[in-house]
Amino acid sequence: MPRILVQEAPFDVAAEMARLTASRHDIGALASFTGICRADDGLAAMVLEHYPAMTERALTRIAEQAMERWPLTGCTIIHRVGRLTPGEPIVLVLAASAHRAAALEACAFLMDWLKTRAPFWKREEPREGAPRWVEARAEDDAAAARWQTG
Amino acid sequence: MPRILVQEAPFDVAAEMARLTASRHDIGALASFTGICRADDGLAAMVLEHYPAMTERALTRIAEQAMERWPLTGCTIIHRVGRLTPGEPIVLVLAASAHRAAALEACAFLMDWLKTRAPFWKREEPREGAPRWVEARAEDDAAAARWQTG
Amino acid sequence: MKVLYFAWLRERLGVAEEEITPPEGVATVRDLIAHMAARSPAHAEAFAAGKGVRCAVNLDFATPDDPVRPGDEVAFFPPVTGG
Amino acid sequence: MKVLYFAWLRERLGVAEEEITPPEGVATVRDLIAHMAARSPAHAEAFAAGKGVRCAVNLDFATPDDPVRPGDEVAFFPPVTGG
Repeated sequence: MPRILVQEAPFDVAAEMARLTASRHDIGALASFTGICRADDGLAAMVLEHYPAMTERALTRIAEQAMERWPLTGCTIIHRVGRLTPGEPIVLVLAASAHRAAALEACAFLMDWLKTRAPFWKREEPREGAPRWVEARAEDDAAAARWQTG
Repeated sequence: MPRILVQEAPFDVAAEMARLTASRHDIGALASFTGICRADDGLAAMVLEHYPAMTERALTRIAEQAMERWPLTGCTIIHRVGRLTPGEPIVLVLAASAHRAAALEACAFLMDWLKTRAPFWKREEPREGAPRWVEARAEDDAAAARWQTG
Repeated sequence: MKVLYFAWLRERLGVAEEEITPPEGVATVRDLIAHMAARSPAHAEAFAAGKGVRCAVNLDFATPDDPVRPGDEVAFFPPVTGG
Repeated sequence: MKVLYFAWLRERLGVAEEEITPPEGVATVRDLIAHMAARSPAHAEAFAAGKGVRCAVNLDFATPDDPVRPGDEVAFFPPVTGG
């Protein structure tokens, strides 16, 4: 069962890693990705909106896809919502497996699909001027497309 | 400058992550890989031998290669040596960048090159019977070969 | 049928949620978008082709050909930008 | 010339380090391996073709064609298995 959390609070990467690997001796590889709020172009804050009823369901599907495609012993997705300032972590993805290729590829897959298949929207609040909604990027669609099967 | 450590002691993943990202607002992506000792085939312990005079130099070269190939804001390699029991972490690789593709690819590259270009040798101590030296795996050579240029 | 809006759609329309009863001919997401666009000038602008509005029906992403039925929860939103 | 051994080479040869003075004709790693193999039956076995012995000269991985010179530190070892 993947561990899926959507929360305003920060997350504890070390505790999440320990949770995936604790008291197991069949895990040889643990890959993680942390997405962090950058201060591009005078950004003061980033506000993350989501579709509460749908978010956990969408993230669970993405994680289940990863567990079907790679022999993972476990995976975790934690996505924050609300107002985040530069330097703050936004998202954490963990994938554990016996071998490194599975863990690393699953981690990249989880991020690529999360970027294009989970109902989150970012609004940037610049230090000066009006807030603006972040536009989806073609690179993210291209990154997600490489995992398409059939 | 990459951070390179070869040590018997365990490492603190959260502290290493904080070290790479502290007081910076230009990092959007932090990828990590932790290699862990598995208990395959009744393994009691794994002993990691290395070539002390050469190890740090080899790891620094690998990290510098990663920093040349991807726009990283920093990277870290910590490799343990000595006697490790199942469940214990062996190696930590971190790569930080503005964007996720660079961080994730660099992390995979660092592990693939470390597996084939750093002077470490593993000896397995089974619960019963004689210790045996781990043999290099063709998959590791193949994984490393995908990063060859020219 | 409950219709939800997120991100700039919610802001432009000034509502997060509407309860609507589409006419009988509305059988797909595509039909529903055409129906929604006719509700007001603000709707027309928000649902204009080229805006790239995306849809979920009953909490799953939906394509223009997917069916919609009375009682469904339908959400409209821009392309997602999480992660 | 200082020669170091690691992993099973060290174990089979029973030494971690030897000081040697190769004859004049030994100019490359390939030459040196042939010279080493002639030192003893244990060396012959350890350096036999097919064992896949690898080499570093002055702390850099070296290929059979790389030069060796008096004063170099040369290490022999199996393919690496770290990570």
